[in-house]
Amino acid sequence: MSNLLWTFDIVLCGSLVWLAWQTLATADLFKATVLFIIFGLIMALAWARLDAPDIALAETAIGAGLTGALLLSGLAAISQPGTRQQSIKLDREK
Amino acid sequence: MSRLRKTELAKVGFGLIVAMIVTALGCAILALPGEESGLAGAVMLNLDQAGAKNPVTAVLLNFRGYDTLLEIAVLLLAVLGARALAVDESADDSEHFRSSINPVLIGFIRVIAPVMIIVAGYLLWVGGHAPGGAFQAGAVLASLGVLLVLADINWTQHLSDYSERILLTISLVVFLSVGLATMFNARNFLEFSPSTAKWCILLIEAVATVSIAVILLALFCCGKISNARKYHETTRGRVE
Amino acid sequence: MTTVTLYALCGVILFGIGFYGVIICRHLLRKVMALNLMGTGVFLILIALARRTPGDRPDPVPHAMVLTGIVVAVSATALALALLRRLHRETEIGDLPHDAK
Amino acid sequence: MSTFLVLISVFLPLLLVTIWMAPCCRAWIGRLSVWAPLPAIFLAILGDDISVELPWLLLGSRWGLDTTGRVFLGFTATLWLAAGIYARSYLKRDPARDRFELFYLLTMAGNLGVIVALDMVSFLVFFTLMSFASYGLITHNRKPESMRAGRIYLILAVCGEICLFWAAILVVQQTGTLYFDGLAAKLAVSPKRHVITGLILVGFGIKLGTMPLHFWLPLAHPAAPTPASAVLSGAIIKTGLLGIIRFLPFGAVAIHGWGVAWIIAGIASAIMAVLIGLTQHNPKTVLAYSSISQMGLINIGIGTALMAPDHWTMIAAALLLYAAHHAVAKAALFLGVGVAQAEIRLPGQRMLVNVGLVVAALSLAGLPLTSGFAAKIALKDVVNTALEPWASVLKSLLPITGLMTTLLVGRFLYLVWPSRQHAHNRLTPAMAIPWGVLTAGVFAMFIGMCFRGIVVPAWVSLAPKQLWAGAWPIITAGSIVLLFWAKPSLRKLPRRLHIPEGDLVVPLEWIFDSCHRIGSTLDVTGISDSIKKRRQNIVDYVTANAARVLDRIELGLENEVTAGGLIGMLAVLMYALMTL
Amino acid sequence: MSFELTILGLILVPLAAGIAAFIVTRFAAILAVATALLQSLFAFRLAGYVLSNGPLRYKIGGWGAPLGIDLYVDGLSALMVIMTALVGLAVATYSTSYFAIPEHGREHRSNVDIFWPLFLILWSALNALFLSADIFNLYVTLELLTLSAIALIGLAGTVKSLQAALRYLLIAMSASLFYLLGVALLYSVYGTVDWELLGAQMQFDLPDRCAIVLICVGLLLKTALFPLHFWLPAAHANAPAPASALLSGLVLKASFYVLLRMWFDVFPYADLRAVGNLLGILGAAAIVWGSVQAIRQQHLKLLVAYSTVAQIGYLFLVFSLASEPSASWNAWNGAAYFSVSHAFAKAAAFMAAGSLVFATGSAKIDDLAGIAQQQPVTVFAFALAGVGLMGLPPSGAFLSKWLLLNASLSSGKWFFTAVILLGSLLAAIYVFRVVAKSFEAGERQPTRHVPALMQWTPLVLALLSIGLGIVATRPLELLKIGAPVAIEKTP
Amino acid sequence: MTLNQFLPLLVVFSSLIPGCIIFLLGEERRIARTVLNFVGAICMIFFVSLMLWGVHRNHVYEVRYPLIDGVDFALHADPFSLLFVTLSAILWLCTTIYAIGYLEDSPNRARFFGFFSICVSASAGIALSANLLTFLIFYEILTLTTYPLVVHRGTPEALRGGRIYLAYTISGGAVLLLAIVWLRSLVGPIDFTEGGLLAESVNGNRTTFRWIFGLLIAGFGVKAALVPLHGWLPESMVAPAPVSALLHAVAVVKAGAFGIVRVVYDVFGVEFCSQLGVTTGLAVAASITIIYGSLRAVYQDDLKRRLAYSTISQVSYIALGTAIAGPLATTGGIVHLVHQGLMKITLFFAAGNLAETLGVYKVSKLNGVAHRMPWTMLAFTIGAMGMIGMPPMAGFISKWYLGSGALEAGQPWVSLVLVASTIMNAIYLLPIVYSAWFKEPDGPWPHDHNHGKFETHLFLLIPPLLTASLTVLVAVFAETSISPLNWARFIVSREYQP
Repeated sequence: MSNLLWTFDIVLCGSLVWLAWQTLATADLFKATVLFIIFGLIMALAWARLDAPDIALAETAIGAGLTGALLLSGLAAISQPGTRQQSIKLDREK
Repeated sequence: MSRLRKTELAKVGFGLIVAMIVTALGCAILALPGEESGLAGAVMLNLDQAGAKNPVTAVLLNFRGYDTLLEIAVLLLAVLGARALAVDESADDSEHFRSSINPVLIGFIRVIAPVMIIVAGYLLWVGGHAPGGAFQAGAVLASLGVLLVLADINWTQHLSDYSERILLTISLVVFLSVGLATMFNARNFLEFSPSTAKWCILLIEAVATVSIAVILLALFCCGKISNARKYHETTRGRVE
Repeated sequence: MTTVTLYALCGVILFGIGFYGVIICRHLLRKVMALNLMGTGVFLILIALARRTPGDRPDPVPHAMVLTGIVVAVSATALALALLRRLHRETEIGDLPHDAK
Repeated sequence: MSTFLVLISVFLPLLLVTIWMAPCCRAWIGRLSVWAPLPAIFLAILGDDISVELPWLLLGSRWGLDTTGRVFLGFTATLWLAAGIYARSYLKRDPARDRFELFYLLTMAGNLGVIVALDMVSFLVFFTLMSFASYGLITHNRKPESMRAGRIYLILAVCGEICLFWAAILVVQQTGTLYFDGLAAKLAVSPKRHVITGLILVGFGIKLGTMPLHFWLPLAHPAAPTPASAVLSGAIIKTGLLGIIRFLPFGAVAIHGWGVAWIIAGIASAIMAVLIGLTQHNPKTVLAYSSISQMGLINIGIGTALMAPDHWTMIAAALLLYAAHHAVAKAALFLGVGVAQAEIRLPGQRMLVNVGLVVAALSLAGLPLTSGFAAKIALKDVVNTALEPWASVLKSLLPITGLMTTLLVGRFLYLVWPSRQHAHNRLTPAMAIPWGVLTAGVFAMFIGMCFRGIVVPAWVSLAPKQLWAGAWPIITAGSIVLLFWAKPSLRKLPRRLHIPEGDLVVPLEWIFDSCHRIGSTLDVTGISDSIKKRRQNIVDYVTANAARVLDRIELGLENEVTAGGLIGMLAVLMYALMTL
Repeated sequence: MSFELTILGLILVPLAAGIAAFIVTRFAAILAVATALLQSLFAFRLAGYVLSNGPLRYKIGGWGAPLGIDLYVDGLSALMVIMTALVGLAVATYSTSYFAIPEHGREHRSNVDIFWPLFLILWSALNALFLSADIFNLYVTLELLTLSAIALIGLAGTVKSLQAALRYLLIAMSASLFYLLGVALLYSVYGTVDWELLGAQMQFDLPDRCAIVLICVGLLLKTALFPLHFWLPAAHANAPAPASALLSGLVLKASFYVLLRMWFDVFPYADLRAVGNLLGILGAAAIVWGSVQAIRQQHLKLLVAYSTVAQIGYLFLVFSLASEPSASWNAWNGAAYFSVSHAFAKAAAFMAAGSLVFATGSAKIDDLAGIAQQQPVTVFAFALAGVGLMGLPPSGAFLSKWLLLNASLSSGKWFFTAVILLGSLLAAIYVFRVVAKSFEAGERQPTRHVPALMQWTPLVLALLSIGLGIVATRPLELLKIGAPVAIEKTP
Repeated sequence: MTLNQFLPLLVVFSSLIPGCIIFLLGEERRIARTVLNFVGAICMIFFVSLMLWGVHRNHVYEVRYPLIDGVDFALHADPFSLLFVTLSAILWLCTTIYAIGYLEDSPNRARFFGFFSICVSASAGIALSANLLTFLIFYEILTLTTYPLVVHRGTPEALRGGRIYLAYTISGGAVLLLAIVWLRSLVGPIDFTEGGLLAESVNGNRTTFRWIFGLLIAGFGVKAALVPLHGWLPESMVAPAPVSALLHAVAVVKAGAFGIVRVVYDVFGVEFCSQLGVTTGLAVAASITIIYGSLRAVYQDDLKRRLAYSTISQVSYIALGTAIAGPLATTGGIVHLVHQGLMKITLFFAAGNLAETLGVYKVSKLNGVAHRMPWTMLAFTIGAMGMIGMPPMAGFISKWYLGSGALEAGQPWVSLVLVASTIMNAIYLLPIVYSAWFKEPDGPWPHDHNHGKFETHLFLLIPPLLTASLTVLVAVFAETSISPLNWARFIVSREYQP
């Protein structure tokens, strides 16, 4: 049991680290975002494993869910061309 | 070429430094005492007077309620920041967005919406004695809102900017009012009497759930729920 | 090595990766993600260490702290994204002028 | 009464100067200024010996009158009065007469003040006033040569002032008193008396025209308008003597070295001045050289007094006598220049003028029965008291000086002889009377002195031996003069031998100019410009490069990898510092 | 009014006012000014309580440390609160005019309305920070502060301001996480987050050392100590003028305050001599580097911002100087008082700079030629603030430098003596660069009319920064109350 | 008496408050400004006279206000401070009159007069300071408020002058600050004490004290324009004439000189100074300055620059007198503080008149100027004569005492310095007088402003004549009880009392 749990912990931690690294290393931003969301979900497992159900819930809803949604919408927004290009009226600094 | 190598070198160098930091921190972690109860004992001791059976909730809303108050302020601040940065483009509001409604998504939402509301209510209620609480509940509600926005269900048109602002701030207002109300009883700020603590916490959590939901949703909509459609026209395309 | 230390060390590594990302990554969105990773690392450490209580009930105070921290993190993320959107609107760039290129 | 006279004699000219400032009042100030020396004359004649304490004035002043002062005041005031009256007429058509009156009044105030001052500071104040105001008199006509004379005069005056200033400070420091009264005794015991004496002699020697400090005088005195020349030569240079008498510890201590030096300087003045003067062709320059030579005799007296403190009373009397005599005679001669050059209609008048000129001139040479005669006799007594070998040297020298003076005045008479001159203006009574009075004064003084017993014993001095002693140099010299006068070939000799006015000043000016030229050929500004330019280049280079480096560093710091690295390194460093 | 209401009012009134200002935008400005006045009253009352009663605690929720969160006020925090109140009042007054100008509202009115709630919440965060006794609560307030600061920078809406805000956000958030990790470590060792309790137990073990490093690095980043200042100039220079004033004047001081507290109250028994010297040397480097960069700037607000980089350096000298017992009292007082006087002077300088930029319509120093004739009040205000920055007598900064110099001399650290003096000289150069330009003769375009409040508020604030040198006894008396035991109390 | 204690403060305020109000009045309220100026100046003179009366009767006037523990802001009226403050008060009045005439119709008058008044209060503050810190405070205020006056015209040269001025004075201030803090950290509060504060309680390292002394002198020496710290003075002559007159001939340079005297006598004490052996150094520095300044003055063609170099030279007489260290020399130095002020301000006024009325700036263009402006040149002549040290002008008295003092102290080499300086004074001043009076004008003047009845504006004419008369009067009536000389003796008698 303990060994199983131990293995589980190690795998969990390993995947967390791997996901984190991939999030940053992946070339495609969209993929990175998806990886980040997955990271959040796995994180919820870790919270649960650490007897922190409150946080697990919060992580699922906020950490993975909302943050993911925010990142996705942000990603979508910046994938579009800007509506105004360099029309900076009051920017006198330079 | 040399430039590239320089950058790479910098990355490796920085990586080494980070590795050193991580090593030091790891050593520190390993050097920590193996058993340490922290404040767990104190929390358990006072739990019955805290008005919540769930120790986390008790800490969150009673022992360290002040932190939570400020934390809601932080959330509100994020909304304020988003609003400060938002660009009002009511002029661009054209009708062609309507065409892209996905009927499957709407159907899904029809099913999931009530469930989510119930889940949120449950989380809120259960927060008093088991895992759950205003943040989680608010987050669930906010997720619902996000879904609605993504489905372009225009439920926000009845919500004036004014009432939106009230919704955004109501939890803080209530939190503050409750905190001040406790002072009439010759107690300190946010010092609930054991008898009323439960209801105070519940009241705060209930209102906070609504507020947090609205705030999180507003964050998703760049500060203004009423702007939701315009901002997420593009996002939708991606998600689908 | 106990579970606690394992997770705590994992948190440390996440913190490190996050910090590395915040500095090294060029795209702002990724920097924001890295920031979140960093935060998660800290939270993980807190929660893991909170489990060192003798009984099976962990110390609730760090839990509350982490909840607070998560909310702060999401707020910061949201604000960062709002800034990013606005910046993108104005200039169509996704990184900052002096980043490593 | 005397107190009042003391104050009014000094303040009256100053008061008039103040009123002169208002242009509307200048006309009547001019008329009034003529009479400004009157209180001083009254004071000299009627006043008691007195000292007036003015503790609030300057560093604490004391003005007053003593015997020395009385004599000086007498001839000085008279001279000023005479010159004033003369000037009214002489400068009638001069457009700058107002200006003349200003400087005239200022100089007079200084001159009178110097005489009544019985403390050093007042003395210096009035001496300075006199010195600088007389610059205005010298440069009155604004001709280039006058301006040059003025410049040279001014330079020497400033040098003299500095010497006197330091002398005064030393005296005060050594004796602790500002007053002349009892000064000699205190100074006599001072270890610094030699320095002081030197400074005093140099300072006043300049005023006295002592060789080799004399060269301003032949330039300055002729440059001034005639009446001003009269007071300059008659009264003002005597203040040098007054100063020496006032400051030096005569009668209390022998300062042998300076005495010898001063006797030599005196001899040099007496002889050299005549030799140079003989070659001049401006009558006023000749008179100026004559002044130098006469002052040389006075200097001999001073030198003797420094050697022989025991005979001071006698020497002082002789010096005073000589000063008074020279003042009157020289003033008469200077005024005579104007008179002689005036247009004279009546032959009787011409005769009178000629006689007057000759008498005044010969009086300088010691013509018997004139004041010059008495002065020479007194001087002979003086030189007898000198230490050997000086006494004998001087004794044999005195007749020679008489002879030479006669030659010089002969030259003067030749140059000024009325019939030969082109008339400038008409001879008015205002010019003639002062001149006449002064000329008569030459006799009057002698008679007066005899009766007052100053020349003692009165009739001894008129003994034939004495008369002869006084007359033979004049006769000898007179013959030579007449010879020269008569023979046209000899007449031109002085012109050929002409030595420029101011003799020493010529080489001095040359040296000074050369230095200046050499200095200005060194292109200092060019060098400093090139240094500046080079410096600017370096500064520019450094600034530009520094700017680039600074920009680079700052941009580097803004690079996030650098920043992150720094954060990390800082953390590591802090940790290391804590652990080690 | 009781102490409880005062201390709570300081935190809650701006918060409530912020909410109100968010809901009722129309009266936001009036509300803010009224709050500001009330805050000043509260702040001085608080100081009064501290002066008469010594350090005071207030248990929020009645639990008390370590379980609950305590508010704590002693002389230092009371002084900081007063500083916040006065500078805040000035900023509020200035902003009423500043944001009434259409140009500063950009095309989006609603964005500008957000200024007021942001400002008020920032204020609340500052007070909460200064009055907190709980290092986790400090984290929350720091975040509150940072987020509002970021939003204020973004308010300008220019590309540069957005970039600066983003950079600031990333750095400040990373810094917060460093700090938080440090707090986490401390909590996991000692089981408390109350700094007094921590201070009493602190050891110097490996985790403690790590925690100290993490906390210090986090706070150094937030305080922008050289060479970690890279985010500051852009952020402070591109924010709207009142926001710049707040950021440079107050927000930086908050993180410095936390560091000061930590250093002397939480880590008093740690042997930080070497680290202190390191910080001191970095401070010295900051003084020189910031000043040199300020001298080289072409833009007015950048110049002022780099001046902040320099002035921050002075604050950090305390960590080196205070390690000598004979110098610690002077050094600590000097640093504390310096942060106050710098707040006044820098806020005034930024506001004056804002007015000048508005008047000329240009941010360049070269375009200020001859402006002294047309904007005498503002130029005078800038110059006076400059005096405060140079630390010439009788400004408050002068007294602070006096104390620091005393400390450096009595501790024999000559190097710092030289740097302090050099800093003044360099400050003179950059201040007078601007002033001299404004005196330049010649024809110039007429400037825009600057509203009276935008002219006079900086002047009054600058005068206050000078006045701080005259009324220093009271503040220094206040500082004595609850001063850390680690410093020798003999001046 | 409470009022008595506040008198020093009132003196400072009597020009500070008008200064501030003038700023508020704005540019157009000309009459109000003028009235304020005069009221301030007269009030100041009144208060100063009250104090003079009192100090003579040994009343104590002191205001003390703690800035921080053990560091007081303190104003104190002792005879020496009153000497300086009296000078400032009187010359302020003169200069105010002058400035009103001078700046007629020029822009930025409110700014000018405002800063001007504050400058005066700063110099009054310097005079009345009771300790080094207070001194430093006013010293720096003086620096700052002078700057706008120097750059008043806003021309590139003015700005350059201002820059150089600041570079020197602010560095000087920093050095001073260092010295003061250092000294304070060694010996505690530094109140000026007659006879010297350090005289008794010295147990520190001699070398340290020498360093501190050097730093203090360097700090003050900047303003006193000791060579080689004099570079700012000629450059800041670009300021309008009233500024050059009051500030650079009187307030600023005198502040430095005053500081040197204070340091030597009231901080270190003569005894201690001689023990340290620093007085000789100071004397040498002062002598070099005197010679160098005079030498440079000779070569200047710009009138104001010539006067500036002359100032450099003359102000060092004060330092010299102090350094020679004997009652007489000190009297000379102290009295020269007043005398030089009177003479130099006269010269500057006159130079300003020439520039303002005729547009003449160069010495070489002065030929015959006295025919056009006799009164101005009369004043100039008196000032110049005084500078040379001719009796009965003020400079004579100063030099008299300096010379006597040098001899008394057994330092005859000083007399050589004085002689050289006097000769050079004559060389650079007399030609001006000479060409003005004794040469004919070369032609029409560059910018001849006709001012009607008088040769120039009446307000421009009165001050130089007034100060010129004072130049003469202080010397002529030097022995009266109210003369600066007597006051200086009074000061010195207190410094040297056993």
